[in-house]
Amino acid sequence: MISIRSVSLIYPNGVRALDNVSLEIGKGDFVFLVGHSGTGKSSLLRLLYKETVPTSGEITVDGIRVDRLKRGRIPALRRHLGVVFQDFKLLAEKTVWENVAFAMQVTGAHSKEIMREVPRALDLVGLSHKSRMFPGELSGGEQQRTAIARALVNHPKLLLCDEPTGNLDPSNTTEIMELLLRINLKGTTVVVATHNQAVVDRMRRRVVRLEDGKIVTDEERGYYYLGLGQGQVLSG
Amino acid sequence: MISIRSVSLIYPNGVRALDNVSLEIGKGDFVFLVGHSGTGKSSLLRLLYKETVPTSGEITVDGIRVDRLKRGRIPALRRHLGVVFQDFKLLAEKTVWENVAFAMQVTGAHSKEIMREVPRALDLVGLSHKSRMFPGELSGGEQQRTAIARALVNHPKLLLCDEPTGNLDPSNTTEIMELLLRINLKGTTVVVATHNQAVVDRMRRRVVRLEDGKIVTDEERGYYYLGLGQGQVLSG
Amino acid sequence: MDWGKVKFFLGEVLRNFTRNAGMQATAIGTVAITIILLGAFLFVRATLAGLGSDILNQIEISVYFTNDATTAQEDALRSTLAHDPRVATVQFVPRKEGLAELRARTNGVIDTSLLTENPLPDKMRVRVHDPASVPNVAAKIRKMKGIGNVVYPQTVVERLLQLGGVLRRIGLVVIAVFLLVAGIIISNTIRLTVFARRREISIMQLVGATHMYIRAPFICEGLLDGLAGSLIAVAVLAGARYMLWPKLLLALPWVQLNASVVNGPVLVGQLLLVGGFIGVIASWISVGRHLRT
Amino acid sequence: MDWGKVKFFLGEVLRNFTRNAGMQATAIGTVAITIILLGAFLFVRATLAGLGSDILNQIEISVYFTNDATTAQEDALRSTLAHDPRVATVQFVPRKEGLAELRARTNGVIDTSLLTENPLPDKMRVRVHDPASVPNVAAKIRKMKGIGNVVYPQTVVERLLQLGGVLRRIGLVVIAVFLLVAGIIISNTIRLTVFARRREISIMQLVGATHMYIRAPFICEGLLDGLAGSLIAVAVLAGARYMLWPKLLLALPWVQLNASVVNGPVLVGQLLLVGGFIGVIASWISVGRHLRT
Ligand SMILES: Nc1ncnc2c1ncn2[C@@H]1O[C@H](COP(=O)(O)OP(=O)(O)OP(=O)(O)O)[C@@H](O)[C@H]1O
Ligand SMILES: Nc1ncnc2c1ncn2[C@@H]1O[C@H](COP(=O)(O)OP(=O)(O)OP(=O)(O)O)[C@@H](O)[C@H]1O
Ligand SMILES: [Mg+2]
Ligand SMILES: [Mg+2]
Repeated sequence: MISIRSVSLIYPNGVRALDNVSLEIGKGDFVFLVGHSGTGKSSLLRLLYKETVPTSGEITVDGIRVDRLKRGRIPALRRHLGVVFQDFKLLAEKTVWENVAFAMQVTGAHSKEIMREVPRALDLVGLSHKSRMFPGELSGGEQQRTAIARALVNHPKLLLCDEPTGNLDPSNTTEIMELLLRINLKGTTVVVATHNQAVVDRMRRRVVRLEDGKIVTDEERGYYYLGLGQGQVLSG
Repeated sequence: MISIRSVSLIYPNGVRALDNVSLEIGKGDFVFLVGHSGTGKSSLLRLLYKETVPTSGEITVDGIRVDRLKRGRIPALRRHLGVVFQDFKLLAEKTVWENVAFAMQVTGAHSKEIMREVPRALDLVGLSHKSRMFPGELSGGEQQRTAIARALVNHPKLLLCDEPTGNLDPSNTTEIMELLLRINLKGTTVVVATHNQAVVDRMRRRVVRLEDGKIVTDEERGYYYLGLGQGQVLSG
Repeated sequence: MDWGKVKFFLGEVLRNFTRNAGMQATAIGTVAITIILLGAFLFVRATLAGLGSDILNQIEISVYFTNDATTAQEDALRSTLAHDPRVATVQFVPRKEGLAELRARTNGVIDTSLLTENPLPDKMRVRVHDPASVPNVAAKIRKMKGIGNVVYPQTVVERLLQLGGVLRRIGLVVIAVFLLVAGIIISNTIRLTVFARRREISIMQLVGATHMYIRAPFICEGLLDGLAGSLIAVAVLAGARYMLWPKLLLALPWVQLNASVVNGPVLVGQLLLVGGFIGVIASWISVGRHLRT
Repeated sequence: MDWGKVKFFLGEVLRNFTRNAGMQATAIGTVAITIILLGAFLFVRATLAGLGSDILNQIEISVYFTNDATTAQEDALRSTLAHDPRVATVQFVPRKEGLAELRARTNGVIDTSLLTENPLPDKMRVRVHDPASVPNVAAKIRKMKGIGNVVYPQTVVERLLQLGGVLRRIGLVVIAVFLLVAGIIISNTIRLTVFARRREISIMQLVGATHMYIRAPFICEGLLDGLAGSLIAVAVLAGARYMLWPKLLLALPWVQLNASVVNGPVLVGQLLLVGGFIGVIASWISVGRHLRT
């Protein structure tokens, strides 16, 4: 599904965010991306939907050479991905309902379909009762769940979640992670960049660990900390 | 330091965010505010620096009747508080350095003082090397730490932190919480709204629990979940 | 046809319009004011042009026959002029009347009782349709038989024609400048309204919206801004026209102000077109600016 | 004095200015264009006013003496007029010359050889300083002895005076409208630039900045926008003035265009003032709008 080959990314201001990163993620995988703050997790995700272009290296997503993709083809790529942005990126002038519906409208979906899918997605994240509110009228966690609903609504083949539970309480977090698991079981590839140790340690999935822009470990059933479950660190 | 008496808050759209809340926080206290997403934590904090006004009830902060405070006196109130906003609220057109310095400039601080304190605050959150960057060039966690530095730089008597570690990795989180503790030990009152179970459970401080806009418990040495340490919930 | 989509799109445009009411009002106000200026200028120009040609149309050629001119010669001139398409009117003034006229014109200063003989010849007054043809018509008359002197206010005609030409050229330049100015101001305004929403545009892109999809509502908005502004402008201009015109006629009763020189509906159409067109172009370009990611 | 603060403040203003370069350019461009319009209008108005008074100044009163007027009476008129402060020039035209003039004026149509006697009286040509005093001076002359007819182009004078009055009033109204228009357009533009940064303003407030503290840089920015726009406008106007003026003089050599009627430095000062003032006021008000939290 995703194939990243010796990708480096140097931002215009000279920061080397990614340094010769190579990574393969298969169809239907569920991958955690962990690492310190500012280590390049978001940058890596951004490359996949071409918000940024790599300084060097090759990126293939679902058979598409993203690094070479022409500008006119970018919308089509993005419509087949679901992205939960770290800063939500909700449209302030649209209601919750409209924000979620927007992701479907851009795909040219029929309005009947929209009327059916949007309430379903809002229901999944527990926001049906806030559908007519604007993002500015929501709590942090509600905004985050709106962003998650928007990423889900199109049933994307690939779901990229950047710190999707940073503003959610543990029970909400559990619900959302279970939701992601269910989606993953239906065949969607899921990549989650997260700092939530409890989530990573409980779920025991593939963990890709970044450090200073480099992938340092890639474990099949990993913990948040290298080889250690949560309890151990806490007691240490 | 803080005295909230039968405060209710109904937003213009009809949402009842707080329902007859009463709370006393003494000088030098360290208080966690916990509760589900959308339960009114941010709203409660917002009342303290008068971003919102209560529908009814009395609010006193440091001897000031905030609910009755005239508009012209609000800046003075806010300058004596440090606030870490849930959505950071950084000035996009100012660099990290300028964002932090701004909080001092508004107090009329002497430029020499600013030149001394800003680097110190940035150092405390580990961002000295990014001081010339703009918020848009920072990772989520770096933005959050900038917001924390800005809240700290004035040595406020009261520090309000709304989900200050949502975008930080566990080691960063630990550092920041230790920083808050140190500041608290110097006499600053600290109120932290958080979803981070690990932090709350490890620190064993006063925990005020909100549910549907009401305070349901207020424990002196509480856990994130009512009466339960983290391990117990995880195994349950 | 998915009517839901159409309904949604229109709803979208309307929502954007009302949710940014303050900004839209500012944009519409600016468009209105610019178009009012443009319209007022076009109107004044048309009126002045009408006034100028009125003055020029009053210019006449005085044809004096020689003292020995025959009636046949006079008739020949008359019929020639009658067949000349450039000529508007011809009036014969016998020498007797000519003297009376001269007397009246000099306000009785000339003491005609002192005259033993009438020093004036017969005369014909000729008016043409187009003042520019005065010199040619005069030259043609001069070549005929029995004609003594052919007189017209040569310098006046020349100067008025010259002035008219210069003013016409200046007028065209000013119109061009005005259109440009209106265009720049309106497009600047709409560009700023788009700029204020640059974040929204970039988010839409990240969600996978095509350039066209993002542009469409903005363009409709630009169109609405332009049309609404122009409509207000037209209303104000029409109001001013019907309020001020009678006052002007009263203040300057002797000026042949001719309101009909301005073709109302055409002008209204032009102004609406200018407003809407600039609105569309401006939002098209401004959105494009923020799409380059 | 904390020079660090001053340096910071100026740096702040400059940074805002350069970091929003595109937006500032748009604002400055709009201000410039508006001020160019305003300046061009003021200039044209001053020139036309000069032209109009030139035409009026050429109006003369023709004073015809009676045939039996004595030299003493003629001298009396001359000295009276010489002492009248309203009178500019006096020219005596003996009857003989008068006939030659008449002949010349009618282009030789009047056959003077047919005249046994000169039908014209002696005449005096009087010019006044202020065209408005023509009727009064004429009336005064009429009361003197030995005067036959006093003639001046009465309707022309009346009409020109009337027209001048109306145009002056229209001009004042148009200036007021223009100032208003310039003000609205400029302030709308600056309002939109502030609107685009409403989020910044609300954050500043939340950090504890006073209204004044938030306003100050915006106001300086408005001032800079206004002054920069006006400066560009002045440069363009000056360029146009020195490029187009000779062309106009060449195109209409007989028109007494008088460039000096426009006081350059004063106009420049006024335009700069208008631009800067509106910039300051506009940003003051617009920021205030977003401070109401
Ligand atoms: N737009 C940008 N321009 C310049 N530098 C950037 C930009 N975005 C990120 N960076 C820098 O690149 C590095 C990696 O950032 P990135 O956002 O990928 O980190 P991250 O792993 O997502 O961190 P976090 O967990 O805090 O979100 C950081 O040092 C950051 O300062
Ligand atoms: N500006 C607003 N206008 C209207 N309703 C609002 C506004 N802000 C918050 N609300 C509503 O008030 C309730 C409480 O919101 P608040 O932000 O206080 O929750 P919270 O406890 O901070 O949640 P979270 O943990 O998700 O940040 C929510 O239901 C929210 O939808
Ligand atoms: Mg990140
Ligand atoms: Mg909150």
